Amino acid sequence: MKLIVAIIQPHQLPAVKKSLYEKQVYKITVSNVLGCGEEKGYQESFRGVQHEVDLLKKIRLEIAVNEDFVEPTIAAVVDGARTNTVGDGKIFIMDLQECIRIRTGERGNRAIG
Amino acid sequence: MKLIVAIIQPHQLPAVKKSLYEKQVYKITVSNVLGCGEEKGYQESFRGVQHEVDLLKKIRLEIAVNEDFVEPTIAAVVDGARTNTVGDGKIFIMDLQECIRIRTGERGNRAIG
Amino acid sequence: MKLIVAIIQPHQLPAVKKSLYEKQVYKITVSNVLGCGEEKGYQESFRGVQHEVDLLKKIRLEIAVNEDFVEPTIAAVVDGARTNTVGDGKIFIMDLQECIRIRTGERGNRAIG
Amino acid sequence: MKCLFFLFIFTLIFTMPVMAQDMNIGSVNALDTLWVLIAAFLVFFMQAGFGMVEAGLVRAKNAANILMKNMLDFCIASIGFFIFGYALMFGGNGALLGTYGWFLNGIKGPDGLPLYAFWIFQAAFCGTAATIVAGGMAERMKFTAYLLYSIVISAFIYPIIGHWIWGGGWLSNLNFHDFAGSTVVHVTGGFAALIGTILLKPRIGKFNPDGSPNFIAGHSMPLVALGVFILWLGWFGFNPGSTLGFGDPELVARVTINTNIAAASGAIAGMLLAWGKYGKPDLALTLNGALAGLVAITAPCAIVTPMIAILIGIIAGVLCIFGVRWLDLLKVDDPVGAVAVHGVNGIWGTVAVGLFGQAVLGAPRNGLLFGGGFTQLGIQALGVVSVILFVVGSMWIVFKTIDAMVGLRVSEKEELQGLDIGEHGMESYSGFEIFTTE
Amino acid sequence: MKCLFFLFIFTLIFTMPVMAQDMNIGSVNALDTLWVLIAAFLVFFMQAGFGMVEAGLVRAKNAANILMKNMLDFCIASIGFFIFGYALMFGGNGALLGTYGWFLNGIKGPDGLPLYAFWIFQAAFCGTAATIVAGGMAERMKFTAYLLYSIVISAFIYPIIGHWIWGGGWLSNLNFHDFAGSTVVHVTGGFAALIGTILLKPRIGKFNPDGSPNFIAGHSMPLVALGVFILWLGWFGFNPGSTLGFGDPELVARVTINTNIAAASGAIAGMLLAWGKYGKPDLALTLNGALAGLVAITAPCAIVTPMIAILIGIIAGVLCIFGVRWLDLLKVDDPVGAVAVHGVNGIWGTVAVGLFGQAVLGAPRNGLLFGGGFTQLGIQALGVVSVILFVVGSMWIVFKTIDAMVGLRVSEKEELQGLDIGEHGMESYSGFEIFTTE
Amino acid sequence: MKCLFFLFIFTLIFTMPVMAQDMNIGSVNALDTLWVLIAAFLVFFMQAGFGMVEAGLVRAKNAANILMKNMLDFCIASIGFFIFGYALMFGGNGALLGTYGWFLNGIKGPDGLPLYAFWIFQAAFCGTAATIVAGGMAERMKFTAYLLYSIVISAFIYPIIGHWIWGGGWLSNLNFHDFAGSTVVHVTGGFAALIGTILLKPRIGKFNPDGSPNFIAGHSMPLVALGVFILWLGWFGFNPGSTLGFGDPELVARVTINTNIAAASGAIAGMLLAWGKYGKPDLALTLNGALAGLVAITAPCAIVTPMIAILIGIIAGVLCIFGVRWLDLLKVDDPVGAVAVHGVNGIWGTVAVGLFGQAVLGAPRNGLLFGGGFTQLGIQALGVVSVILFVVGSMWIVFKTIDAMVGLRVSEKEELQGLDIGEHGMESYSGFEIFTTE
Ligand SMILES: Nc1ncnc2c1ncn2[C@@H]1O[C@H](COP(=O)(O)OP(=O)(O)O)[C@@H](O)[C@H]1O
Ligand SMILES: Nc1ncnc2c1ncn2[C@@H]1O[C@H](COP(=O)(O)OP(=O)(O)O)[C@@H](O)[C@H]1O
Ligand SMILES: Nc1ncnc2c1ncn2[C@@H]1O[C@H](COP(=O)(O)OP(=O)(O)O)[C@@H](O)[C@H]1O
Repeated sequence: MKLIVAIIQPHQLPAVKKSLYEKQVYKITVSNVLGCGEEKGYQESFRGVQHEVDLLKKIRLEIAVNEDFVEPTIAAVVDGARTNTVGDGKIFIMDLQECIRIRTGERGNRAIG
Repeated sequence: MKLIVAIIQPHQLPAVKKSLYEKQVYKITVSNVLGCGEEKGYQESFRGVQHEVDLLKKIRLEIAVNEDFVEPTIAAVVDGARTNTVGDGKIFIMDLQECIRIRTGERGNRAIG
Repeated sequence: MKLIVAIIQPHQLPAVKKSLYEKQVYKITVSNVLGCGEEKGYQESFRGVQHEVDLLKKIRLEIAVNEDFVEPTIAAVVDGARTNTVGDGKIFIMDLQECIRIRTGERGNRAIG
Repeated sequence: MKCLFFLFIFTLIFTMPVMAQDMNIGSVNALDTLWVLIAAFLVFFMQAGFGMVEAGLVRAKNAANILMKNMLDFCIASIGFFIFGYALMFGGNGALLGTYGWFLNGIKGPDGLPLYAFWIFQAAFCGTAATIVAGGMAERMKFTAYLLYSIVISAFIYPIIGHWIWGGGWLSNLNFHDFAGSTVVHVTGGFAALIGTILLKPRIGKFNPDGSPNFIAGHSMPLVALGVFILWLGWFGFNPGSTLGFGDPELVARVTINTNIAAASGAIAGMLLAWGKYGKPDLALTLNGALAGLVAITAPCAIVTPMIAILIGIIAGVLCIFGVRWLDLLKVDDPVGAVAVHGVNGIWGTVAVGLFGQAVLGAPRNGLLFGGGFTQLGIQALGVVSVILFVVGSMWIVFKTIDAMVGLRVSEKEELQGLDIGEHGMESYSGFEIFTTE
Repeated sequence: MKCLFFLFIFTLIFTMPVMAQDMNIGSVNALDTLWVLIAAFLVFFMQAGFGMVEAGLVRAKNAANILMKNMLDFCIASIGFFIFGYALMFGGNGALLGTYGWFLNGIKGPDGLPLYAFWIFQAAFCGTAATIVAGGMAERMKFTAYLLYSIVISAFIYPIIGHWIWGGGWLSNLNFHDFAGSTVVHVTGGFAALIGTILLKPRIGKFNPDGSPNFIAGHSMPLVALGVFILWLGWFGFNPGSTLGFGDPELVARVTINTNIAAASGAIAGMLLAWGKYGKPDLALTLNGALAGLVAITAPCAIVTPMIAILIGIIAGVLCIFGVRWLDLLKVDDPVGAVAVHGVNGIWGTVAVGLFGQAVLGAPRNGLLFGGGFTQLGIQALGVVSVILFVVGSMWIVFKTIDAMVGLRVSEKEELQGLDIGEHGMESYSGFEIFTTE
Repeated sequence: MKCLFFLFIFTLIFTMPVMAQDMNIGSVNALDTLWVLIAAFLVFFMQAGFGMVEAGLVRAKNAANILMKNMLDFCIASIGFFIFGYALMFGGNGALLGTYGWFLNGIKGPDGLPLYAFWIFQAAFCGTAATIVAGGMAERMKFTAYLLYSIVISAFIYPIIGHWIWGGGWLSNLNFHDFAGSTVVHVTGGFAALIGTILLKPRIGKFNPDGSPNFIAGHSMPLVALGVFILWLGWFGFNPGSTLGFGDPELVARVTINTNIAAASGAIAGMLLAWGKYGKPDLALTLNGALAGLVAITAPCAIVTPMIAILIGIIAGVLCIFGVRWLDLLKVDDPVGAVAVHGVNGIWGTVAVGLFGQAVLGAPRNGLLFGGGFTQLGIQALGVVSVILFVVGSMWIVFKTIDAMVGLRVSEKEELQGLDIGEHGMESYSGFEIFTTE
């Protein structure tokens, strides 16, 4: 099992959800993050004081999948999130040692989906 | 060392905290997430336009523990979070390679608690 | 590759960012979390009802780096975040199996930075 | 609900020719009318104040619901008080209720005021009484149940009590003195809220198994503070406007200073007491203290001096803090303090007339502390007790009936998720991340 | 913009000696002046109401931008209506426009009112017409474009229409009746918003490829509710103040009750209809319903009875809900319902005069349903159609010109990021975590 | 604090019989009284405006604290101005201070107004002066220190300055002209804020080691905008109400138009200048510009023409933007711009009387630019300098004393965590996720 963490542009979330659904990946966890990467920030000013904002709004997806779903999931995220502009985001993949469904106590592959 | 990530129903947090304390797990990190799983979403409407909400409010717990604490922690989370209804949540377990206490620079098992 | 997750005091974020930049770590993902650790909470009261707040505001940093950047990154975070008071935070290190840049599809070490 | 509407339209077409002739009755005083209209506008604006206070004191997930209730109860009061309420309140001198003037047909306003000007002032009061209850029953009462309740209180219950005291009914014949409505408006609203909140039971998670209350904080202090400022402003219409004219500028000025100074004293007293009791000056309780002062001065505002107003305000602030505490101890869950502010201090203000009233300032007779003996105090007590009994009794029946018809309380799931989503399918703060663990 | 300023300063120094002599013309009535001033204050306060409603109904990322637009359009209206607008509106009896009184020089107020008091009342109306458009074009219109638009509408377009109807122009000679501005203010604002929002095109993501509308929720329901309460309050200046004096207290009282009761009926009707259509009572649509009732009663408020006001309000609430729906079907994106509330119901209110007006209450002649035949109805229809044609035509030119000069719409990137950052380099809610996926 | 209360209660019982006789002195004018009362209500409502502006401009973690300060300073002003303030301000014609009328005992109002009506108007002004300071010292001043400061300024400092200028003191004998309080209220408040914020030192993180200012954004622009609209509304009571009657409707109307048009010009000028200087039109600075225009027109509003009001407003907007900048350069940390808005423009408005005043409009003599020479200008300068010296001197002592007694500033830990938690044990926005890195 793997845990796939993706950082994407907020406005690509609907597209990413759609392409994940098409690949039968239905279970995801989403959170709000701020990211600093290659993308250029912008200037804010308040009462005349300037400020360079370099932490930009991003969406973080967490998707736990079985091995055979890893590549389809990656493909789906890339598909939905890619606009070919700086700031499109990253995908990180980690090993997931165990997964437990709280409701039933099931573990492992059967618990993930 | 393991990193335990649990996604639970927001209103179960007090119960989960309580059962973790009972198992002497005091250190946790909590965040707000939105989850899409088996649980059914709900309809929103705004000025006559309908909208299906499938990202539901969830709480994400992150708990770093030593090996011998893994099972008690899992048990505590399940204990506190389980209501036997769809949407109770998931627990994910990953390997934690290193842990550092910023204040002292301590590393490893001694740093975790 | 490693994924470094650090939990720090919110008001140390500017210092941490600065010391990371000095070590040429430019890409980070930041989120808002609540932490419960050794640090003492505080009392709130509302309309005469008391309440002990033990989940304190913290910032969570996620930094994916290549192996040779691990120690410099840790050092930078510790450097920026340390005030020698309880609540300074923790750093967790996990193995990162894969990293993909969505824009280009690049993978691995080249995608990370 | 739909038939009510058709009823309107029908009656409307039927009565059209009649209506046109009602205009231009008698001679009216321009300055008095202007004053009453402006006062009515200010009292109307109190709806915004209540809306903001109550919305701010509930959790974010229930804010739209309470605002919707606030808006609708005023709308319903406007219609209900037009069709039934005014007639019940001012239609003749029956001891118990008025009997003519339905749809404002065949009835006049008081001397010197156009009927419609007097009506809008009274209708705004009626809306105030109705809206007090929204707060006490917040975060768990069904929206349809609330609409039904609103119709009943504004078209029937409030006007009947109003008739007793201001419309020529039995209490006004006894010289019961309630200048601007400590009893008529606030005791009525406060006790309707009390019986309602008892019947509804506490919110999920409000009380621990051991009976101790839990911390459920309001979601926006700026809204609460804004609401209190708006209410305070509105009270400058509520009390001074209750002179119903500007013939005696001294009187209006006295009412105004008393209103202001009682509010200030209530806030200060409430703050200091809460500070002493709980270790810190609590914004919500301080603001409740200001409102408590305002409620308490409402009955006696015309017939006491500013020094007495300060005293009344201080006691009001203190009573309010204790009231909030008592309810917690009794395990009655009143999320915004409607009972402590309006119920308890409505009583206190009414009783204060019997203690501090001065005949030289226009009281029916001197109060106990000005050598007038127990007579007025007794009348005041009789009045307030009668109103409480009537409100509690009638509202108990009303709420029980509504409960049987449509249910009073939302489901547990809906309560957890929030009434905004459950009742209205929307969020109050779309896009904002809100951390909620109840 | 800078030259405009220097123009001011120059004219100022030039005209200084003249100005001082303008004071103290004729005899004025104190009570009437006081009434008009207070009404003007209330109408001014409607700016806050519009600001809150519109800010609450847009997404958090565009809130500061819309507030800035609201604030600035009133400022610009204040200056523009001072320099040009008042003269165009009230400078003589030309059929099409006024011709003297620039900078309020050499012109008088109406009988009994100081010029400056009358001016502030009219200027507040002018600001209202201007600000309606901000909402309809929200979340994508460039700030500079909005400033330019504001100058044109408040200094030229609105005053010309005002002249036709209230300033002695051709429509007022035909006895077109628009007591407080259903046409002058609301049709003008509503149709300027309509043409503007059509030219701007919908917001990114508002319509799916298949043409169905998407859900884009407003970010703060408490602000919307507060705004509606403030607007309702302001309408007590808008309509009753349009008596321009207090000589007939009965009239003022009638206008007041009608205003209130139409708003209440509009809200209830809107709520019930939305409930029926969409399954839940929608706060935003209910509030729109209240505003629709207010807009509709604005023209006929003086010349109908309260029963008719209820009927007008109910129909307004219904029209508003359908209006919102129609625009969605037509793929016109009006984020706050400016067209449905002000445009549609401005027409309805104007037409209602021709249906329900009663000569005995002061209408030029009886309406259709009171046996007056089609005459007044025809005049009302002529008036409202003329105004719509003029507004749509002139504003089309204005918006096209602005588009050519500075561009009407912000870039796609800016729209996604939010106009607060793009246009003003700031966030409305600094520090708050806001989840946005559009 | 408790003994103060017992003092009240004691005095109260002691003076009871006396008070009742004070009523019904002389003949009063109803219309004037009505006007002054309504104006007082509007000025009272400015507290809400200040509360919203200041709360919106600070960070979310300090919002409840500043609202609590706003609420309490008005409450304290109500009591303090009742016991001491009114007597010091209006108790006789001493050059420096009034000497009788404690507890409003044995003193009258001005001709034609009930004492209590005049008092409430004056008390609302007093509260305004007090509340200005909350903003300048925001986000770090201890709550208890603020309470002590409030007592002193509203019971003593403000009334003494008021006496000099409006109460028959030495400046009024010199014909110093400050129609509605540019100096009395705004210079007093603004300079008390200046000395306070200097003594407090800047907020943690406001200035970098190199002295450059850091970005600390306010947390809610909608609250700020709402607050400015409310303040603008309130100013229609502040300035026009300062006629203290409605005998001269032309005068009231002139004051009103000038107030409005100066605010509009200030906002436009502020916006354009900020746009030019910083690249984008800044909402907070634009709103500050509007307030600056209002503050500046406060002294000369009665004695200039609207053209001059525009000029005064433009200069005010410009001065405000520069004022904000200057303070940043001087490393004085004034979170809401209290000094730039009230202090700087209070001076400007006062001086403007000496430049643009016209005797024909009621100025003591023509100003410099109307051929009156330097006399009035000199008097105005003398007045404003004296007040500044007195305020700075006395407040320096007051703040130093308070610092020694209870400490002026909260601990560093509390400042980081926020004063809402530290001082009041609560959060303003319970449940909202707020990202804060200071
Ligand atoms: N090495 C990293 N560690 C943590 N987060 C990262 C890393 N690289 C990128 N990110 C996250 O991904 C987001 C997009 O990255 P960016 O480099 O701007 O995209 P791209 O390289 O595709 O143009 C960043 O804002 C940040 O949140
Ligand atoms: N495979 C997964 N990857 C990421 N998050 C998941 C996954 N499965 C479940 N979750 C998270 O857990 C929450 C609860 O899951 P759900 O399937 O509804 O619970 P259950 O299976 O216990 O009924 C989801 O809302 C989602 O946030
Ligand atoms: N074992 C752990 N699991 C998850 N989060 C932890 C753990 N230990 C610490 N944290 C996080 O780090 C924060 C700081 O920890 P704390 O123990 O108070 O610091 P320190 O030990 O440096 O004084 C906590 O608030 C919590 O968010």
